[in-house]
Amino acid sequence: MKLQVEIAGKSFKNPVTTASGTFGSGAEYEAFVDLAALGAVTTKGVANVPWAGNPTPRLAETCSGMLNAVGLQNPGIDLFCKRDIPHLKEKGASIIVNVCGRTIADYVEVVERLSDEPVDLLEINVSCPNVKAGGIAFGQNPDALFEITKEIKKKARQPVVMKLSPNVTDITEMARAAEAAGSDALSLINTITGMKIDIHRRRLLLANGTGGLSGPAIHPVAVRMVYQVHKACSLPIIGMGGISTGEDAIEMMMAGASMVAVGTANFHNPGATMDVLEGIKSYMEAYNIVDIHEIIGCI
Amino acid sequence: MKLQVEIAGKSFKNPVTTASGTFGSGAEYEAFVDLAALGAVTTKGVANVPWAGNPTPRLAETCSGMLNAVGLQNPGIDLFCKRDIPHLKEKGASIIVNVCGRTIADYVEVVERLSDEPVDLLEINVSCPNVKAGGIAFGQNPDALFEITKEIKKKARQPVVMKLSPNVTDITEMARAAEAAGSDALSLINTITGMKIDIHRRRLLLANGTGGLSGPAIHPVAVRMVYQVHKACSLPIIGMGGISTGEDAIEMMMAGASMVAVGTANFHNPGATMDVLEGIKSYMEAYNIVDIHEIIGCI
Amino acid sequence: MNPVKEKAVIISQKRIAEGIFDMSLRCPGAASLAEPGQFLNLYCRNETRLLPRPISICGIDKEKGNLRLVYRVAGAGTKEFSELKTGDILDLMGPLGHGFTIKDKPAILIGGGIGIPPMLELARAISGRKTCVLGYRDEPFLLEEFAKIAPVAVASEDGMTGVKGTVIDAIREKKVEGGIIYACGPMPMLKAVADYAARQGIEAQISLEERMACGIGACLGCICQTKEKNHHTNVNNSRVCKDGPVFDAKEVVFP
Amino acid sequence: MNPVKEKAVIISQKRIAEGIFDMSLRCPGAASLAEPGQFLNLYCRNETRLLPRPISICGIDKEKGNLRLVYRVAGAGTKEFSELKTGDILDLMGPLGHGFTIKDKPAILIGGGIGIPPMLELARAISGRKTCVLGYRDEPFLLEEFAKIAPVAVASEDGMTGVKGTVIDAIREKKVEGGIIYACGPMPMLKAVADYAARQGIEAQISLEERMACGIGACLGCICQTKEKNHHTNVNNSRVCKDGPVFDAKEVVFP
Ligand SMILES: Cc1cc2nc3c(=O)[nH]c(=O)nc-3n(C[C@H](O)[C@H](O)[C@H](O)COP(=O)(O)OP(=O)(O)OC[C@H]3O[C@@H](n4cnc5c(N)ncnc54)[C@H](O)[C@@H]3O)c2cc1C
Ligand SMILES: Cc1cc2nc3c(=O)[nH]c(=O)nc-3n(C[C@H](O)[C@H](O)[C@H](O)COP(=O)(O)OP(=O)(O)OC[C@H]3O[C@@H](n4cnc5c(N)ncnc54)[C@H](O)[C@@H]3O)c2cc1C
Ligand SMILES: Cc1cc2nc3c(=O)[nH]c(=O)nc-3n(C[C@H](O)[C@H](O)[C@H](O)COP(=O)(O)O)c2cc1C
Ligand SMILES: Cc1cc2nc3c(=O)[nH]c(=O)nc-3n(C[C@H](O)[C@H](O)[C@H](O)COP(=O)(O)O)c2cc1C
Ligand code: FES
Ligand code: FES
Repeated sequence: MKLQVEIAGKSFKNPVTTASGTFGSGAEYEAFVDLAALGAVTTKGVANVPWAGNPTPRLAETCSGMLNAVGLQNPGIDLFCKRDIPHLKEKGASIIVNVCGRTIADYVEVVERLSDEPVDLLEINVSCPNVKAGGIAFGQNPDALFEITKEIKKKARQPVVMKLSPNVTDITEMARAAEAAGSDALSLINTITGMKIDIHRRRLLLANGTGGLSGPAIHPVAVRMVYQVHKACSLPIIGMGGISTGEDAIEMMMAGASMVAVGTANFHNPGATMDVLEGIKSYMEAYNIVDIHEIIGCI
Repeated sequence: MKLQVEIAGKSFKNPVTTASGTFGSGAEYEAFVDLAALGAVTTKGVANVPWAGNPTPRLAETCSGMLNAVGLQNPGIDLFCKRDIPHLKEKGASIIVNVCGRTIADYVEVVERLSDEPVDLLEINVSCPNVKAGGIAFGQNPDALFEITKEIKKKARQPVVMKLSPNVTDITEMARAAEAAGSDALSLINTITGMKIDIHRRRLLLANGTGGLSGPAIHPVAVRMVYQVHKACSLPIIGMGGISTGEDAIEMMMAGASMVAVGTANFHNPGATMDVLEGIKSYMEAYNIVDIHEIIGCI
Repeated sequence: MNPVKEKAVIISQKRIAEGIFDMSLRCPGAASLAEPGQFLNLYCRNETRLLPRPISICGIDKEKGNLRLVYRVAGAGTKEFSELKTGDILDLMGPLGHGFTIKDKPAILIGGGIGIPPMLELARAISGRKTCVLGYRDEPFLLEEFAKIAPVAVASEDGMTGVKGTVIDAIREKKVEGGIIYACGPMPMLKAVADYAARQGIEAQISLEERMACGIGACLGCICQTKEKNHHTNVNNSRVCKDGPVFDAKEVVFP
Repeated sequence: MNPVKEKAVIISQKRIAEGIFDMSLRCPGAASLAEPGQFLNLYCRNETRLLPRPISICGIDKEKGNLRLVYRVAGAGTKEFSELKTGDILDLMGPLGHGFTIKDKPAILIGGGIGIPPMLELARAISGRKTCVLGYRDEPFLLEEFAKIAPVAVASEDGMTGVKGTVIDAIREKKVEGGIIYACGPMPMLKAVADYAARQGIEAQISLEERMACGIGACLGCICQTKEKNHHTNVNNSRVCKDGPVFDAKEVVFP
């Protein structure tokens, strides 16, 4: 059975990675998952300097979903390169680094800093809804997305994967802007902006007001967007949004994803990534599929 | 306990109505619900002429949600006026008529046809994602929304409630366009576009390809949009999206809705509207709230 | 008659073939109204599954207030039902839809696969001459019960039981005759039955299946196309849950 | 020590006060590693609820492989747990977090409301001189068990049990003395305890609460602000689930 997939010339032993921000830098999950058995570990968004993120409460539960407003807390690129990359390499993991920033210069700085690091892909988070300045605008405006993609591409030594926000009228317009600017692949979807109110205390539950909705609740929206983007442009796709079983992953791959990321499911089941991988294998066995490429975008 | 609310000068005995398309024209639910006990019955979208809608399958289940692609099948305004309005009136129900169309002229025709009918509000569905021609464009483009709202307002004898689509980058832009064009109230949210793939048959599950996601899964998105719209403009709001308990309704009203609509929940529980109403009352009792207005937009 | 929403008590449940379960429920409200060809909406306990599952009524015992369902585990919802034990509670709504209309003519009852169960109660209800034609993919079920009520012709895809082939093959081979057909089964079978009945010039009442949400005619999710305009919908679509699930085969436009 | 994911068996469960439940679990893996002040993540059966519920360990029996939890029904998840019966299975992960660090000094153990349970196992684990100060809103629970282990001072908001007022009122009125404070309870209480300890010039270890997702330090959902930069996060935030839940009160910036 061939599980190996390629994204922008980089090859991964299987199509299962982690959704940025839900898996730390991998170390936290080592008690449950052999990091080397994953297609790749996608790390929490990292900026040029440390960010403290939003005040708490940062989390809320919703029906078959959750809201987060972590606000991209991160230790900054220096500590990340010194501590997290070597650790992941030591464990034998392939690495996708998720990059965040407030300005184009911030992003470019991080990307340049990663030039000589053993990183497979750069996933650029222009879509986090929890950052008030910068961030969100890039992901919701095709011109801004084009601009930032172009600047990042000028400096990036590794392939660039622009991560798209679902909070747009037309996701294909965004995908085409990223493609036109030279993005090597796309990753989608980030969280959908939501809100929860504590009706007993009569106040917004999250300190940030709004948060990003993730989990099985958003899976049908993610599948739709991956499908639309796959039809609208020719870049490879890392698909995510509510994947918690092998079947969810197969669905996402049929819609057009070459690789899938498991996010919120890790919180419910720390071994979710491995369960998804096993589920993909079972499906392939049941249907006599010898190469995972037979199902990618097969619809 | 005062449950009575007003929308655009029309008064309703309580804030609970039905979400268009989930409750037929009311008659189907009479075994379970006294229609006169509802704030109002909102009827299935009706066009100037009968529509056959989409092929089947039209429905799919998702995690805490469902997709529908009914495609606005409806018997046309003539039969609707002859049969459904008199029946609802006989049962003592207040009536909100949901109007759909392919062109502005279609909508205006329906609205004119309703001029002398005993209808409380006209809810204009410019947001159904299942109609390929016309419909969707109005709901995703502020200029088109302004235009259609203005034309409808010219002819409408009853207050006009524009129903907004959540499939937009900025819901407040849409709300302001509708307000500027003279809409008397707003209703939100319609369904979020989603997709499901039958991985065993390797095909899109819905005949239409995409469908509209509704149910508890989308509640946090609906609350967020109602909150944003409530802050961004001064029109009264009918809030909907995943409401299945009194607490969900209270949350929506705190976010800014003057009235709430129960949709998908009716399928799981045909008495859902009454359960929501009872839940609202229990909450008010528990917190000694004498007038429902104390909680509308209280956040 | 208005359907009722009821908390049914599981009286018994057993597996009668690979993946096929036979469940009896105490639900006096629904049972008192039930007729052959109608169905129930069963609600899942798992709250991530919002939509009720429509299952045809396979047996009616009005005196005891019991209904019997025979169903195949097709996905997560039916899997959940199959794990219920005697004494467990199952929320349901029913009876729903418009069942078979029994006519005073020699009857051919045709059931295919999981469309076989509803024919059992119908067979009991028809007092006149009748022959049952049952088509299985492989392992047969309910066969003995049918055999007690009426002559039975059997077809199976694998040829292990009865005629190898379809129910139409069995009708031909066994020279089954009658003045009316009642049928339930997969769409291709129903289409073949409709064609057969048309050629024979006899009436066929067929029971259709479609994905449903409300089950009571409100959501318009479950339509089938019809040759004539439906008086309620005012278009050439009928609601399987309300106008059906049983239709005159001549009315239906097959997809 | 790595936490384990385990299917625990409910050994017993009883209601010990209005809305407060006392549950014993067989979970040898987690029990063998558990220390006072650590917590477990309990998973809900209802699949609409994705996030695990963090509950502090109230009792540890390493020999039997049992853990004891005492919790308040606060919402749908804890309600679900309260309905579990002996023999039922509960998925959990643990032990999680960094518990209390027992120092060889006369101890004051302070518990407020549903922060009281974790102090019980700590009281057992401290062999030296100790006094417990327990603050209730109204109905007391676990009081007798504490009384068997150490002298207890009680405060209650309604004044029905012990001193009317807060745990600080009880400490003052009962002249409780010690060289270190261990505390768990609501934020305002912990803030008062921190201030009290600072004024007394003694160490206070306080156990914090925050909404959690992963429970193992990965998601950064559950932070508290700290005066110093945390070595892991590289900002002035520590993770309550991993760096805590027990912190030196001097480190914490109260919101
Ligand atoms: C009028 C009617 C009578 C039926 N009678 C029987 C019966 O007596 N015995 C029996 O075994 N089956 C019967 N079915 C089919 C049965 O409803 C489905 O097998 C069942 O709903 C599958 O649910 P699931 O959760 O196991 O599968 P899933 O595939 O997980 O279900 C997902 C969704 O799709 C719907 N769905 C899936 N398959 C079907 C289907 N074939 N028809 C309608 N909806 C479907 C489900 O209701 C649910 O909403 C009947 C269907 C209809 C419409
Ligand atoms: C480290 C730690 C130890 C705890 N120990 C105990 C204990 O021993 N006994 C006890 O009764 N309670 C304890 N709590 C609080 C307990 O976790 C919550 O009461 C519980 O999660 C509520 O879940 P629910 O589904 O009943 O409520 P809901 O309000 O329906 O929960 C919704 C979501 O909010 C979270 N949440 C709600 N309240 C809290 C809270 N106070 N703290 C953290 N998350 C919350 C839930 O985990 C869930 O994700 C502890 C909390 C933490 C962080
Ligand atoms: C707690 C949390 C933190 C996240 N942090 C990031 C982040 O740093 N960068 C990013 O691009 N996406 C982030 N995301 C979004 C996820 O990577 C993913 O796109 C989204 O959650 C949808 O996948 P899921 O439904 O499987 O969780 C975060 C999501 C969660 C739940
Ligand atoms: C089966 C179905 C049919 C619908 N038909 C219409 C319609 O005709 N017109 C309309 O404006 N909205 C229609 N909607 C959208 C609902 O009115 C509502 O906006 C949406 O479902 C969100 O609410 P809910 O989550 O409570 O269902 C339909 C929804 C469903 C599920
Ligand atoms: S299921 Fe709603 S109309 Fe048939
Ligand atoms: S709960 Fe995830 S870091 Fe603490």
